[in-house]
Amino acid sequence: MAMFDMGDYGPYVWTCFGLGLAVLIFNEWHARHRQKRMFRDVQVRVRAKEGDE
Amino acid sequence: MTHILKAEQLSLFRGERCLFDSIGFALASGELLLLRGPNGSGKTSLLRGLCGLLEFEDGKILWDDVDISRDRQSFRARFAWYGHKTGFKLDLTAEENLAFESTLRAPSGLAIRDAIDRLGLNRQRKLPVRSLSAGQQRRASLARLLLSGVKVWVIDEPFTNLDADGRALVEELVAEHVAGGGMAIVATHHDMLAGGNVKTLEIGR
Amino acid sequence: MWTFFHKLGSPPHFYRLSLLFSPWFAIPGYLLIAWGTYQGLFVAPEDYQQRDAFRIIYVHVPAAYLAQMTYAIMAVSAGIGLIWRMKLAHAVAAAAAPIGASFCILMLVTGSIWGRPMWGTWWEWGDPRLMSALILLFLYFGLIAMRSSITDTAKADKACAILALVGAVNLPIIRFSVDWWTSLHQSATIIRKGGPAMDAEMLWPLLANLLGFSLVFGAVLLRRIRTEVLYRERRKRWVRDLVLGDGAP
Amino acid sequence: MSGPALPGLIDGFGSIIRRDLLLLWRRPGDLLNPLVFFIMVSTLFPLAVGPDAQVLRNIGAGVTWVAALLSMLLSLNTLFLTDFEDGSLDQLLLSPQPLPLLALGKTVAHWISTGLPLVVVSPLIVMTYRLPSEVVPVMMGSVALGTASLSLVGAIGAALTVGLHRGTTLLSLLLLPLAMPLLIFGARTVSLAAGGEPYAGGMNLLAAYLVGALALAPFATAAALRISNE
Repeated sequence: MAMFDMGDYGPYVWTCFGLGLAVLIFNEWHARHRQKRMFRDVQVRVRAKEGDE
Repeated sequence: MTHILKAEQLSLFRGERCLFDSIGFALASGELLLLRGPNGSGKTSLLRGLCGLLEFEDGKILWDDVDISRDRQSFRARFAWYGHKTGFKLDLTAEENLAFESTLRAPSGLAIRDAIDRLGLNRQRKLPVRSLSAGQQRRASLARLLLSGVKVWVIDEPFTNLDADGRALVEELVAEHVAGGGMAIVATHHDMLAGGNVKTLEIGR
Repeated sequence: MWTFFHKLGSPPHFYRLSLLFSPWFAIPGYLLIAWGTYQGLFVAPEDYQQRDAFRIIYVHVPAAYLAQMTYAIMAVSAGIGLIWRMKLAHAVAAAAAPIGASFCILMLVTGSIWGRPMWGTWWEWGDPRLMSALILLFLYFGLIAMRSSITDTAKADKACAILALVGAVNLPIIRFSVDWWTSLHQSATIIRKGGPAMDAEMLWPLLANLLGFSLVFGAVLLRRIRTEVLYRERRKRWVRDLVLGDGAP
Repeated sequence: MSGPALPGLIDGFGSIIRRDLLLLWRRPGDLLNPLVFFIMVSTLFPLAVGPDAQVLRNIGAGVTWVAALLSMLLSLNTLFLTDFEDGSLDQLLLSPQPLPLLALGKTVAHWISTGLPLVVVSPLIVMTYRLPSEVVPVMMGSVALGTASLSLVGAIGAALTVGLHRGTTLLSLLLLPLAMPLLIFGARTVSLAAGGEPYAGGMNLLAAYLVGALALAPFATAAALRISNE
């Protein structure tokens, strides 16, 4: 338990690492999310253009 | 000496819309180019691009077969732009506005007074532009073309807000300029005849 | 060399290349972070001065490093985009800004959390690093706002490039001014954060996390660039083939 | 290829300053607004923090600079906007004159119309905030240097945001972080002088910033103008 308590610094340390993890996950997720959206977006556009011709 | 203005493969996109794609033309001294096309076909953008006010997505412009992107600065000196906006400060008189501009450009054209006389604005000369009618303001900004004495006039919809003899005046000025070995590129729905040597460019169909 | 860059500059080529390389950034990156974090949390001995609180640097320092690195990348690519009119460079700048902002926020928050036990306050106005980090974050916000307020991509690229360069010129001045400011009124005595004086068990995890974060950053950046390229090239044939073909992202 | 002979560069530079000042002369209201704003903001603070002389003495320098920064900021968004709207910006961009020089000209005019008045009234703060009267020259000098730099750097932001939707908010978002060094240098210099400490360092920093801004800002402004006027 002392390992997680870290001499009363535990809360600070663990929040920081938690936040670090959160930011990493968020970046990864957001990048993928935007990419998927954009891909579909462009797909729709291209299809629409093909429709014209 | 006669010059040649060439435009090749010009294309421009605005956001999603493709205004025009790979259009081109060649214009020699003493020729008038009429630019035609429905509203929103990018006439104004094309003209602004020719003056160097905006960049084309693609294509190039040649002056006597020299790519202008080599030396935009001195190329600008050959263009006079007459657009929807008068480009005048409303709180200054037409004379003051023109005097200011002639200090920026080489004053190789008419003298300010003569130009103003020519446009029949002698009486309004000392009035702030704000107090002129829309038509008079348009007329006044025509003087810019006369003052600049530059080779190429780029004119966007010159007839809006102009009465019959105002239009006649524009036609007359353009015709003179072209006859005097100048070039003019005019976007308009009306027909203009400048001594017969008129080219037409249709865009956006 | 130049031809290589030229080839890299061609969007379809870059797209294919980055698809190829992304995993080589992501996988080792995450592994390194996992190892470094474990070591940092449980193996590394506690600092004689800061006790266990020093372990925060294993998050804080990489974040700080990347927050500034990203701005540098952005400014350089903005310059390249302006001078050589290289579309891809603008795409890089556009892709980098949000990531940089995220790391800048992480750096600020972890920094202030670290400050709570060390200085007894969440926010020490006297600390020049916190201040210049805050201003850096403002610069990021400005860039993001600028881009989002211009609809035409080409125009937004050029405008943001100028802004990024102006910011890059100002950053050292800002840094200096803040230092000068704090040097004049007695700022809270700042306990040294790690540094080369650390012993090996402390240092290796830090280096691992630094490298790991950078690699992961690279992977995310590449993905975002691909997204930008896809949008910017949407009228081109290769994109058409890509999206109509099976090529899922 | 060489264009027709140009009028001297200085002519263009001088004439745009003359034009903008003439415009100002025609509608002097524009001259007053930033001034009044500056005075109002500086009266807000005593109301907010209370009339305690000691407190006022401490915040005087900061107040001056925050107020100056804000009033410069407010005046900046119109720097190129009117030219953009009436189309005279088109003519400026098309003139064969080097655009950075014209941009510099407009910036100088802007400083004369907004920065200079602030310099003139800044002693008011010294008096009303109970700062020692020896500070007056330092105050005026630092405000002069600082506002000049603000005009130069601000012109870049103004050029970037001209014609943009909700430009003013964006402008302040872009400029405030860039302006912080000036705020720090200026306020610190004044409060050092007020404390009877050596302040030359701050003055030199302000001067150095101004020199740098003079050398670089006009080019950035010119480039920004070409982009935003597309």
